[in-house]
Amino acid sequence: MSLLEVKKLTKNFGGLAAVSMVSMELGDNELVGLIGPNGAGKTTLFNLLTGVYEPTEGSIDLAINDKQESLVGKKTYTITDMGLGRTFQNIRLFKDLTVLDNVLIAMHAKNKVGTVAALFRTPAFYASEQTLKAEAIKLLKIFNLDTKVSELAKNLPYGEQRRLEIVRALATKPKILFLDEPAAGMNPQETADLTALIRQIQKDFKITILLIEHDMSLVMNVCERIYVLEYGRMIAHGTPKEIKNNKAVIKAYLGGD
Amino acid sequence: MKQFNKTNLGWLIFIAVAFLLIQFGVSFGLIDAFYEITLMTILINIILAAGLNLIIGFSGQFSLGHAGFMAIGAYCTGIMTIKLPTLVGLFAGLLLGIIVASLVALVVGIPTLRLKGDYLAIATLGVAEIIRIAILNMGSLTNGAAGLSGIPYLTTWQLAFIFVVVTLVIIVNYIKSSAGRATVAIREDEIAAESMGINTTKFKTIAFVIGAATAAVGGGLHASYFSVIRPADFTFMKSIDILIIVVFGGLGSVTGSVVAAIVLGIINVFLQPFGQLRMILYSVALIAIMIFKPSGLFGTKEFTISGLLNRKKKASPKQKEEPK
Amino acid sequence: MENFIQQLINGLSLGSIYALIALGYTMVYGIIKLINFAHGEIYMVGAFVGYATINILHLGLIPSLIISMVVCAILGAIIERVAYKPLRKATRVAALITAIGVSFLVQNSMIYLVGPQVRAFPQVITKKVYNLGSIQVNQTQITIFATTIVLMLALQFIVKQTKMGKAMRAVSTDADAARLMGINVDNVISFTFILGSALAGAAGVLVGMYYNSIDPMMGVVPGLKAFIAAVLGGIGIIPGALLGGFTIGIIETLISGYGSSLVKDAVVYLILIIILIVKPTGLLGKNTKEKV
Amino acid sequence: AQGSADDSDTIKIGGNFELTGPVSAYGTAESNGAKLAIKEINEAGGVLDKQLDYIELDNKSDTTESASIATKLATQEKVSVIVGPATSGTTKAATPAVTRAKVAMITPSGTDDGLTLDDNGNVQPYVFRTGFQDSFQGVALAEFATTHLDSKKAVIIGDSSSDYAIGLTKSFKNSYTGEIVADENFTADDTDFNAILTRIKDKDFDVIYMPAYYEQAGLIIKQAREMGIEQPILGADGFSNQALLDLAGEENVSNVYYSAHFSLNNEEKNIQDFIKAYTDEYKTAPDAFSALAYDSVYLAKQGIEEADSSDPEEVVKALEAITDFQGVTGNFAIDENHNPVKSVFVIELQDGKEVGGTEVAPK
Amino acid sequence: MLQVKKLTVHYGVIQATKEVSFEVNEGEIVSLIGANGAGKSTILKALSGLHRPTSGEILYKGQPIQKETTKKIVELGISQVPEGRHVFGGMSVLENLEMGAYLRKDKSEIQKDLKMVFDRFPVLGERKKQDTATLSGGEQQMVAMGRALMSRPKLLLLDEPSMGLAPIFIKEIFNIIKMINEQGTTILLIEQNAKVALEIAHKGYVLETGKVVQSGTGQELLASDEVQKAYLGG
Ligand SMILES: Nc1ncnc2c1ncn2[C@@H]1O[C@H](COP(=O)(O)OP(=O)(O)OP(=O)(O)O)[C@@H](O)[C@H]1O
Ligand SMILES: Nc1ncnc2c1ncn2[C@@H]1O[C@H](COP(=O)(O)OP(=O)(O)OP(=O)(O)O)[C@@H](O)[C@H]1O
Ligand SMILES: [Mg+2]
Ligand SMILES: [Mg+2]
Repeated sequence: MSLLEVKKLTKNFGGLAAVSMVSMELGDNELVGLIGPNGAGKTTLFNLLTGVYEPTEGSIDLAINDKQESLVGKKTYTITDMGLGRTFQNIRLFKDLTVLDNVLIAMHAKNKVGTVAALFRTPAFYASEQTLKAEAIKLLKIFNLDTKVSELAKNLPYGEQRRLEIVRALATKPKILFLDEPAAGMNPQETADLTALIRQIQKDFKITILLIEHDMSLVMNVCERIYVLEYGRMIAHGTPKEIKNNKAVIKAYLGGD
Repeated sequence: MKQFNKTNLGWLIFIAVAFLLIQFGVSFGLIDAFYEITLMTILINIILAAGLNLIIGFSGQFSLGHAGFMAIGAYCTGIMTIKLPTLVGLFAGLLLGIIVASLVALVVGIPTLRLKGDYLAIATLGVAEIIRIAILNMGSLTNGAAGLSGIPYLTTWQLAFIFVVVTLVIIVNYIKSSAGRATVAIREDEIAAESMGINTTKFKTIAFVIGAATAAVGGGLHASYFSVIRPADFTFMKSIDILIIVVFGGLGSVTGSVVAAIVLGIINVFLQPFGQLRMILYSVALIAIMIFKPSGLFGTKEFTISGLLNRKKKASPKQKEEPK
Repeated sequence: MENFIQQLINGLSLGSIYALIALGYTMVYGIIKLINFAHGEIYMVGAFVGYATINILHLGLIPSLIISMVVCAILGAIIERVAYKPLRKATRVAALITAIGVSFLVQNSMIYLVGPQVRAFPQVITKKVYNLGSIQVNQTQITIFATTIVLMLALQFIVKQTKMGKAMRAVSTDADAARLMGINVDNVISFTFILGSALAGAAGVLVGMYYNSIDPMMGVVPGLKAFIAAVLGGIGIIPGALLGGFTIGIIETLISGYGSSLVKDAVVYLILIIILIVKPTGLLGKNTKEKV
Repeated sequence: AQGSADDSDTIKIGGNFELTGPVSAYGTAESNGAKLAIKEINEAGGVLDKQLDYIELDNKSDTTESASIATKLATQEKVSVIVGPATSGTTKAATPAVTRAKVAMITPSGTDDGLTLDDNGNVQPYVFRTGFQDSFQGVALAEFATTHLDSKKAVIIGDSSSDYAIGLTKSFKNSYTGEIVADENFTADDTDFNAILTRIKDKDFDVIYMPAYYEQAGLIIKQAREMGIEQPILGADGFSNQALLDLAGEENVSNVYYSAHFSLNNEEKNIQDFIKAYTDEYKTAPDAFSALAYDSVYLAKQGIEEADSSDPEEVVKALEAITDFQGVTGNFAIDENHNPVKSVFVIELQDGKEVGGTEVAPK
Repeated sequence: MLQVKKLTVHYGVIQATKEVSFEVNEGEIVSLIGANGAGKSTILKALSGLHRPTSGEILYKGQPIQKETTKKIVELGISQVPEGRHVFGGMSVLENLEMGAYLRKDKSEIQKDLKMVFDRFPVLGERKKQDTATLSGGEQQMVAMGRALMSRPKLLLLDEPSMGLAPIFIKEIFNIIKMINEQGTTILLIEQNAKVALEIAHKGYVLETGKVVQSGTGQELLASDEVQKAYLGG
C-alpha cells in the first residue's frame, strides 16, 4: 500500500480546470518531482493535498497505521498533524518573529506540555521549553541557520528565508514534505548546495518528499520519479531519464535543443 | 533555569516595590481621594487593555467589542453585590461576570472569528451593541437606561492591584507558552500557521475568551468602585478608549499597555482643567503620538527585568516599520 | 399593504442617507484601506458650511452645495496630508487611531467654535409632498435618493473606467509598482480624499436640509452606520455601499414599524452578523480565498 | 470636613458640567447660566463680602469622569458647594464622592427621583436639586392630559436611551387614567422617526405624550405634522428651548404643550432681567437648563449667606433649611427630600407662539 | 546612457550598497550578478527613485536623476520589472498592461503595443479578463514584463525576470530580452541564472556585499574562475 494515494483529483476555478483528473501515488522514503509549465496547476495540487483548497472531485488517501484515511474535507491543521508538511511558493514565514520562534511555532502541535502547566510555570513547563529549544536549534544547525536564531525572519537574505521555510516544515515532523520551488531565486551554486541538503534530509529524517521545481539541475539530480502536469492534466510520469526524453514533456516544458 | 528564577524574582520585587510605593503615598496623603480615583481608573484600564491586547495585538483579531464584555462584568458584579453587599458577593459577582462573558465570547467567537479584519471588527462591535441593548431592555434587573446606582463600594485599590497582577501574570504566561506562540503565529500569517498544524479557530477563540473574561473583571471592578453603571457607559466609544490604550502602548506588548494606561491616565489629569479645550488637546496629542510613534510606545517589545539585569547584552534587533 | 409600502419608502430614504455617506467611506477604504473615521465629521462640517452659506451669505442651495463640497474637499486634503500621510507605512490600526483622533479633533473644535447646541438648518426649498393614496413621498427624499444613485454610478464610472480610477486601484494594490508606472501616488491619494470628502460635504448639506437639524455631534452615528453599511455591502466596493445602506435603512425601518423600536439596533446588528457569517466578505464581496 | 479657611478672601464654588460628549448641549447651557450668576453676584459685591471663585471642570458626559472631578473639586479645590451636573447619571456618579467629602451638590436638571433619595427611601444628605423630579412632572402631565386636553387615549413616544425620558414615561403611565394605545421608543441618536410615526398614524388616539429633549422632539413634531398627524403633543421641561421651534418649524408647532420652569413671556421683573442679561452675554435666549443652573448658583449663594459661613457642612445645613428661595424658575422652598417645592406650569404653543399657560399644582 | 557613480544606499542603519559604480551604454545589455543580499535589487530601486541613495550620483544621458521622482524617471524612459512581479492583483490582465502605458497619450500606438505584447505572450491574450491575482507565478511574471514594455522604455531594468519560470519559458524570456534589445531598448539585467544572463550580456558586473568586485564583457566573466566558482556552480 502506498503512503499517499491521489485519485482523479479535480479542482475548478470558475470555468478553469486548474487540476483535472490527476492521479498519483507516493511511497515511503521517496523523493519525487512535480514539474510542468507555468500555470499547469502544480501549486494548486499542493494546496489540494494540504487542505488549503477543497477538491471539486476526487480522493486523497493517506496510509496511517495500515489504514487508508481520506484527507478530503479535512482542515489544513489536521492534515499537517497527520504528517503532511509544506513550504510555500511565495515565502510565508512569520516575518516579524525570530528564526527560533518560527521553528518553535511549528513544533507546537506535537508539544505535550499543556497550557495549564504554562500558566502556572511548573517545572515541567520550563523543562519542555528547554527541550523544544534544543530540538529547534538542532534542526537549524542542519541548515546552517543556528547562528541566526534571534534574527527576525524578514531580515534574512532570500536564500536563507527559503531554507528556514524548510526547517519550519520539518519541525512539524512530517511523513511527507511538499516543497514548492525551494530553489527559486537562488544562484546555481546555492542550488547545488540545496540539492545536497534535500537529499540528506530525506535520508536522515526518513521522509517522503514531493518537490515542485523549475530548475532542472535540481529535479533531475535528486528525484527518483517525476510527474509532469500540463493544463491541469498529468501528461507524463517516469524516471528522470524517461522524462528527459519524453516528447510531450520536451514540447510542453523543457524546450527542444 | 537559573535565569528564569532570577527574572521571576525580579518581577516579584518590582511588583512589591510598586505596591509599597503606592501604599506609602496613600498612607502619607500624597495620594488623596482624587488621585486614588485616577489610580483606580488606571488599574482598571490596565486590565481592560491587557485583555484587548491579547485579542488584537497577539492573536491579530480586530475586535471592537470590548465594552460589551466589560458591561457584562459590570452588571453581574453590580447586581450581585447589591443583593449581597459583602466581599463574598463581590467575588461571586466577578466570577459570574467571568463565566457569562466567557460563554458569550465562546458562542459568538466561534462563528465570527472566521471573519477577517474589518468584517470581524464590525461583527464584534455588533455583539457589544447587542449586549448593551439587551441590558437596556432587561427591566428591573438592570434598570434600563438609568442603570444601577448605589452599588456597594467594596473594591479597594489594593484589591484592584492584586487583580491587575493576576491578570497580567495569566496573560503573560499564556503568551509565553506554546499556545501563545501559536496565537502569535496566527497574527503573523494565518495560512502559514494553519500549515504548521495550528488550529487557528481554536486559538483565536481562546484568546477572545480570555480577553472577554478579563474585560469582565475590569467591568466588575469598575462597577464596584464607581458604584454607578449605565448602558451608556459601555458604548462603542468605550471600546475605542481601550483600543487607544492598546495601540498607544504597542500592539503585542503587555508592558506597553501598562505604561500606556498610566501615561494616558496622567495626561487626563493634566487636561481636566481645560474645559472644552481638553478634548481638542487630547485629540491633537493622540494624532501627534501616532504620527511620531506609529507602532506605539513599545512596538511589540516588552520591558523586561532580564533586560534590565543584562543591560550589556546586545539590544534586540532594530524593528523596521511594518508594511501596510 | 399601503402601510408596508410607506415603511419601505421610509426605509429607502433613510437607507439612501446611509448610502450617501457610505459611498465616500468605501471609496477611500477601497484605495488606501483606511477606515476614515473622520468621514462622519467631514459630513458634519459640510452641513455647517451649508448652514453658514445659506444663513450668512444668503446663497441658494446649489451654490451652497458647491461651496460646501469645495470646503470639505480642502479639509479632506489637509487632513490626509497632515495626519494620514506620515502613517502610510504604519500598521492599519495605528492609522485607524489617527483617524479617530482626527474625528475627535474636528468634532470638538466645532463644539468649541460654535457650541454643542443643535441648530435648525435653513429651509431653502419648499418641501413638496406627493401623495399616492395614503402613501407619501416628499421632494427631499426623492432628491436624496436620486443623488445617491447618480453619485454611485458616477463613482463607479470614475473608479472602473477613467485613467485616474485605474491609477487609484493600482495604488491600492501596490503603491511601489504604481510609482513604477509613473503614477504620482501622493496625488492619487489626495484625489481620493478630495473626492470622498466632497461627497461627504454634499451629503451634509442634503441631510441637514432633510432633517432640518445640525450639530457638531451629528456625524458620529451616521458615520458609524455608514461604515457598517459599507462593510455589509463589501467594503471597498462602491455598489456595495449603496446596497448596504439600503439594507440597513430598510431593516431598521421595518423593525421600528413592525417589531419593537426598543431592540431596533440590536436586531440590525444581529442580522448584520448573520449576513457576515454566511457571506464573510459582505453582500457583494468576492468570496475568494487568498491564492497561496 | 475640610472647609475653606475663613481667612481666605474668596469663596470657591465648583462647577461639574458636561462640556463635551453626547450631552454637552445641556451641560454647556448650564455652564453659561451658572457663569452668568457668578458674574452678577461678584459684580454685586459677592457673598459674605467675599468674591466667588468659580472653578469649573468638564465631566465629558461620563460617569467616571464626573466622580473624578467631583472629588477633585471637593477635596483638592475645597469648594464650598458644587453646582451640576446636568444629567441624572453623572449626578449619581458624583454622589458617593460628595458624600465622602461632605460637600453639597446642587444639580439643576437631574430629574431622577433616586438622586435625592436612595433605594431605601433615605435622603441623600449632600444632593439637592432645583428642577422637577420625574415622578412629580409625569404625574402633573398625566393630570393635565386628562383634565385640560380631555384625552382618553394616549400614544407615548419616548427616548429609551435617556433615563430622564424613561422616568417621565414611568410616572406618566402610573398615573394616567386613560388608555395608552401605543408606547413607541427611539434613541437619542435617531433623526428619522418616520417608521414609528407611520406606525401610529392610523391608530385612534387623542394625545401624544413625548418625554424627550428638544433636539429629538423638534424633529418628531416636524415629521409628525408633515405626515398629517395633528393630535396635541404633550412634553416636559426638556422641550424648553428655542431650538424646538427652529427644528420643527414654527408653522408645525401648534397644539404643543409642555411643562416649563419659566416662560420667556413672563412679565416678572427678575425673569425679564435674567433673559436680558443672558441674551446680552451669550447672544441667544436662555433655556430651561441655563435658567435652572442660574438658580442653582443663587441657591448656593443663599445657602452660604444663611449659613454665614463658607464651610461646606454649614452650607449643607443651610440649604436644607431654605424656605423662601426666589428664582427665575419659580419661588420655592427645599423640602425634606431636598427637592424644590414648586408647581408645574404648562405652556401652550400655537404656530410657534406661547399662547397661554396653566398652572398644575401637585396633588 | 546610464552612469552610476559611487552609489551608496542605506536601509536605516543597514548599508546595502557601498560606492557602487558602473555604466550602461546605449543599445547594450548589461548584467548585474551577485549572491542573495548583494544589493542588486537595491540598486534598481535607487535607479527608479523608489529608494533614495545616501550618496553618489546617477546620470541618465548626462543628467543627474538621483533626486528625481519616480514619475519623472519613468517619463524619461526608464522602466522597471520589479523583483517578485508586483502585478496589480484585483485588476485584469488587460488593465495591468494599460497601467504600463499610464503616461502615454498615443492611443493608437498603445493598441499596437498591446497587440505586440499579446503576440509575445499568447497566454496573456487568452487571460485578458482574468484577475491577475489568480494567475500562476509564471503568468504573473509575463504580466510584469508586458506591463513594462507598454511604456516603450528606452532603458529597461529587469530584476530576476526568469525567477519561477519553466525552462522552456526561460529560453523564451531571454529571446524576448534579446529581441527587445535588438529593437533598440537598452537593458540592465539582474539574474541569478548567471550563465544565461552573461551569455546574452554585452557587459557584466559582479556584486558582492554591496560592492562591485569584478567587471568585464559577458564572455570574460563567464570564463573567469571566481565567477565560475561562486555563481555557476562549477
Ligand atoms: N484562487 C484561484 N482562482 C482562480 N484561478 C486560480 C486560482 N489559483 C490558481 N488559479 C489558476 O490555476 C492555474 C494553475 O495555477 P498554479 O498556481 O497551480 O500553477 P503552477 O503550476 O504552480 O504554476 P507556476 O509554476 O507558475 O507557479 C493558473 O492558471 C491560475 O491562474
Ligand atoms: N526594506 C529593507 N529594509 C532593510 N534592509 C533591506 C531592505 N531591503 C533589502 N535590505 C537589505 O539590503 C541588502 C541588499 O538587498 P537586495 O534586495 O538589494 O539584495 P539582492 O542582491 O537583490 O538579493 P536577492 O538576490 O536576494 O534578490 C540585504 O542585506 C537586505 O537584507
Ligand atoms: Mg506554482
Ligand atoms: Mg533582489
